Amino acid sequence: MDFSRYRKRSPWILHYNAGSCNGCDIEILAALSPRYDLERFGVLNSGNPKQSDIFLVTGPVTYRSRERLVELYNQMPEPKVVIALGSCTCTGGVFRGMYNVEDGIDRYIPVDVYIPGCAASPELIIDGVVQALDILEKKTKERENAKRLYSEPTTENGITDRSNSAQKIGTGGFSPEEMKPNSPERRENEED
Amino acid sequence: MKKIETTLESVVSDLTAFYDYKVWEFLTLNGVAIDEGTTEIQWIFSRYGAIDDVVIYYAPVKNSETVPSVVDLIPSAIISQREIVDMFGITVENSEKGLYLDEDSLSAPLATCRI
Amino acid sequence: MGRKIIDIPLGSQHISLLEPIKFRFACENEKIVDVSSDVGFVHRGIEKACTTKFAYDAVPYVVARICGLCAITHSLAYTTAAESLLEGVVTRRAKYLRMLLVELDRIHSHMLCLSHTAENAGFEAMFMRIMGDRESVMDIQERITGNRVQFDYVSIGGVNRDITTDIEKEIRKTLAFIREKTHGYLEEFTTNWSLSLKFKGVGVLTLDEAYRYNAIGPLARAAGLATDVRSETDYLPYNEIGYEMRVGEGGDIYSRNIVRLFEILNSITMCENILGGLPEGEIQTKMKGKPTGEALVRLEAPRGELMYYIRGEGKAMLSRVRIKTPTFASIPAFIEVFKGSEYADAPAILASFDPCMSCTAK
Amino acid sequence: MNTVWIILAPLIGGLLYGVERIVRARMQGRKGPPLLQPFYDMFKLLDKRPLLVNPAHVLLGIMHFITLWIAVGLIITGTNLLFVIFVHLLASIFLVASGFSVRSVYSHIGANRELLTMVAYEPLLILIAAGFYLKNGYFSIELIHEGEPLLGSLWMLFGALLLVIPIKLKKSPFDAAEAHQEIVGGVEVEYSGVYFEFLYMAKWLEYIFVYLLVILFAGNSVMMAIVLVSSVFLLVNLVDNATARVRIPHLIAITLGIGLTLSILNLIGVGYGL
Repeated sequence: MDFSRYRKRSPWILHYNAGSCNGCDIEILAALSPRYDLERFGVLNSGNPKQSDIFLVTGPVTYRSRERLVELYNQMPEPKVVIALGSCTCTGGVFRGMYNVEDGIDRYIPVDVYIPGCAASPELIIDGVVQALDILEKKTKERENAKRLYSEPTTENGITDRSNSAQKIGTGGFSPEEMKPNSPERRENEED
Repeated sequence: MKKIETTLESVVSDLTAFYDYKVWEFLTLNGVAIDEGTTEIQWIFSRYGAIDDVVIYYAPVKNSETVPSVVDLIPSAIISQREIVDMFGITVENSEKGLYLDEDSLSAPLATCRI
Repeated sequence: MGRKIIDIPLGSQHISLLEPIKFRFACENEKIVDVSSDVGFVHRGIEKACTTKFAYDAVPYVVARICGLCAITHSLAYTTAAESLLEGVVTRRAKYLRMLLVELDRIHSHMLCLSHTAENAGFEAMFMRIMGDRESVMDIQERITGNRVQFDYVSIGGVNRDITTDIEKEIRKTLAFIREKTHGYLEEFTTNWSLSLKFKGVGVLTLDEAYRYNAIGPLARAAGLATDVRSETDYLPYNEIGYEMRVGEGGDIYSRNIVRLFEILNSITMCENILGGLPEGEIQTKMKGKPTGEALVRLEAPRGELMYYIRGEGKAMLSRVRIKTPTFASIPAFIEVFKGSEYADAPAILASFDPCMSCTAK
Repeated sequence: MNTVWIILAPLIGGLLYGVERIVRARMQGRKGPPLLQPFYDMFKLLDKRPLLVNPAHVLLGIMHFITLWIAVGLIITGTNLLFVIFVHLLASIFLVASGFSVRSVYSHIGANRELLTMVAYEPLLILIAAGFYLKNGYFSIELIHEGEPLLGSLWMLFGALLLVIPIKLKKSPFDAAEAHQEIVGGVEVEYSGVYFEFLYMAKWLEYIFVYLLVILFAGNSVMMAIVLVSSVFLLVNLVDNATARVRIPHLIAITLGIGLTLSILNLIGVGYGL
C-alpha cells in the first residue's frame, strides 16, 4: 500500500538552533501560537529526532553546533526534509565570514527549502513548511547522508581533538582549506 | 567613569580592599588589545543605586604573564575570566580554555590590535 | 543500597529549550547535586566583527543580531555609547521614541518568558493564551518599525521612523488590551493551585546569593535586591515617564513571574505616558566626526543589565567593542539555583531565568 | 458482535483522540488539526524507514500494545473485572521494561516515573473492582452491564477513577510520566517509525480502556453511559487546560491521599450497607 500521500498530512517538526539570534526561533513559537496555528496542518513540535519528518534549522552553524547538527540529521529516519530558516541559515547572512561560523547549513546537510528573512515572519515559515510538504511527498525512503560525517572526537594526551568530527565524505566535498573558510590566512587573502 | 591603575601583583589586594559585595556590583572583566603582545585587563564595578558610578581597575598584561584569579572574592567572575582566556589567549589562574572556542577555531581572536 | 548518581543531560537540543545550551545535571533520584554547563554553542564572533568588518555606523545593525529579543536594547546601548564619543545630542523626541520601543520590547519579551515558563511547567493552555495575546504587541511593533523582530529602529543620531497619530491610536488601544490581559494572568499565576505547586518555593535564589553572584534584572529584583539600570543611569529620561521599581521577595519562580507581570504593567503605564508627553521635533540629528576615546554605557534589557564598552581611535573602525549581556553575568547564579532542586523542575527554573544564549555567547 | 468491537477498538480510540485534539485546540483558541489527524499520523509512521534500537525494546513495545488490546478485549467480552485490571497491569509492566531496555537516560527516567505512577493508580483500580464486588457479589463485567446503574452508591469510587484518568491519558496535572518538556516523552523517546506506531496506538487503546471503566458505573443505562463518558471527557480536557504538571511525589500523594480516602469510605459504606 502506498502511504506516501499521508506524509504531507502529518509533518512532525524538529527544531534546532545552530547559532541563530533566536529571532527566528521565537517566530517558530509564534507560528505555533493561536494566531497562526501550525497544528491545523497536523504539525507537531515533537522535539525528538527519531519521530520527526521536518528538520527546521535556524542559525549559521557555529563551530560547536556542527556535530550536533549532523548527528540530529542522521538520527532522523527517512523520508525527511530540511528547512533552512532565516537569512543566516541560508547563506550566513550578517554573520558571513565571522571566524566561528560556517556560512549556512548547506555545507553540512542537504537543504530542501530555504526561507529567507531576518527574521522570517510566521507567514513565511508556514509558506516554507507547506512547500516542504510537497517535497516530502515525493521523497523516497532511500538513505540520505549528511555531506560530512560525524565521527567521535579523539582524545590524545588529555586534549580532545574535535577537528575530524565533521569530515568530508565522497567526492564533491570541500578541500581541506575550504573546510575552514574562516581561517585567518584565507581571510587575509580575501582582504588583499 | 573612574579609572584606577593597578598591577597584576597588587590587583587582588586592591580589589579585596575595595570590593564590598553589598555596595558594588561586579559588572565584568574586560580586555583591550593595546599593541602586539600587550592587553589591558579591566575589572569593572558599578555602585548599586547610584547614578553612573562606575569604577574600572585596569592593568596592562603581557601575554606571557598570568592574571591572578579573583573568583574567591567575586564568584561570578569565573565566566568572564574564562572568556578572557579564550578571546585574548592569555592565561588566567584556575580558568580553563574552551568556553566559546573549539580546537579548530581561530585562537585568541581579539588578541591582535588592528589599528 | 548505595547512592546512585546519574547524569541527565539537558540540551543542546531539547524540546524545552529554544536555544542551544547544554547542562549536565548529576542527579540522585532526580535531585540535582551538581551542574555543569556549556554555553558556547552560539559563539559567532560578533565582538571581533564589530572591529574588523563593519564601520562604526553599521555596527548598530550588527549588534542587533546578537539577540532577536533584545535587539533594540543592544543597538540602543551601542548607539548611546557611540553618540557620547561623537559628542552629539539626540533630540528629546528621538529619546522618547527610543524609550517607547524599549518598553514595548520589554512587554513582549516578558510575555514570552512567562508563557515559556508556563509551558515548561506543563501548562500548555497558558502558553497558548499568552502567545496569542503577545501577537498584538508584535503588530504594533510592526506598525511602528516595519518589522516584527529584527526591526533596526535606532541609528546613530536618532531613530529611523516617526509615528503618526494613526499609529498612536492603535498603540493606545493595544496597551489597554494588554493591561486587561495582564491582570488576568496575574490572577492566574497567583491563584492557580497547580502552578503554585510548581512555582512557589522552587528555584530559590536568596538575597545574599543574589548579592554574591551579582544577579541582575528580574532575577535579582525577585530576590529583593533593588537594582535596575533604569534608575541608575540618566541617558534616557525614565524619571519623567513614571518608572517604578518593583522588588519581590522570596526569589523563587513565583516571585520572578510576579515581578515580570508588574513590570509589564509598569511598562504599559510608561508607554502611555510617553505617548501623552511626546515632545515635538526632529527624529534625527546629524553627527559628525569619527568616534574617539572610550565610553561605557549600561542599559536595562528585559533580562537585566546590558553593558557596552567601546573604544575608538578616530577611525571608521572601532578598536574595541565589549558587550556584557545580562544572561552572561547570571550564569554562575543559575548554576547555584539548580543545585538542590528537582530535575523535574529544571526546565521551568531555566525558563524562569529567561536565559538568552545568543546574547551570552555573542 | 464482540469480535467486531474488539477489532474496531483501536480505531474508535483514534477517533476519540482526534476529537480530543480538536477540543483542546478550541479551548486554547486555535482551529486545531483535522479530525482524522491520528490516522494520518499512523499511516505516516508506517511509511517511515524503521530504526531499530534493540530487538527486546521493540518486542516489549509490541507486547505492551497487544496486552493492552487483550485487556480491552476482555472488558468488551465481559469477563472478570479484576482479571482485566491485572492484564492491564501486565501491559504497563511491559512498557516499563521496554523503557529500561535501552540506554537513554530519558527513557530510564520515564520508565521509573511510569512505575511510580503505577504505585499511585493500581491500588485505586483494584479498590474500584472491590467496590463492584462488595456491591454485587461478582466481578463479572457482563453482569455489571446488565445490572442497575451503580453510580449512586459508588460515586466516591467514581471520584477515585476520575483521579486515575488523567494519569492514564497523560493529561495535566498528572502527566509527569510522559512530560514532554522534561524528558521528551519518557519511555517512547527511543521508538521511531513503525515501532513507535505501536506505542501511539496503545495510547488510543488507553482511551478505550478508561472510558470502558467509566461506562461500568452506568450499568444497563445507555443514556447514562453516554452522559458519563461525554462529561468525563470534557472535564478531563478542561482540567488539562487549566493546570500545570505536578511532580511525581505530589502526584502520588494526591492520588493516593484523596483516592484511597474516597474509595475506602465508599467500601465501608457499601460493606455496612449504608
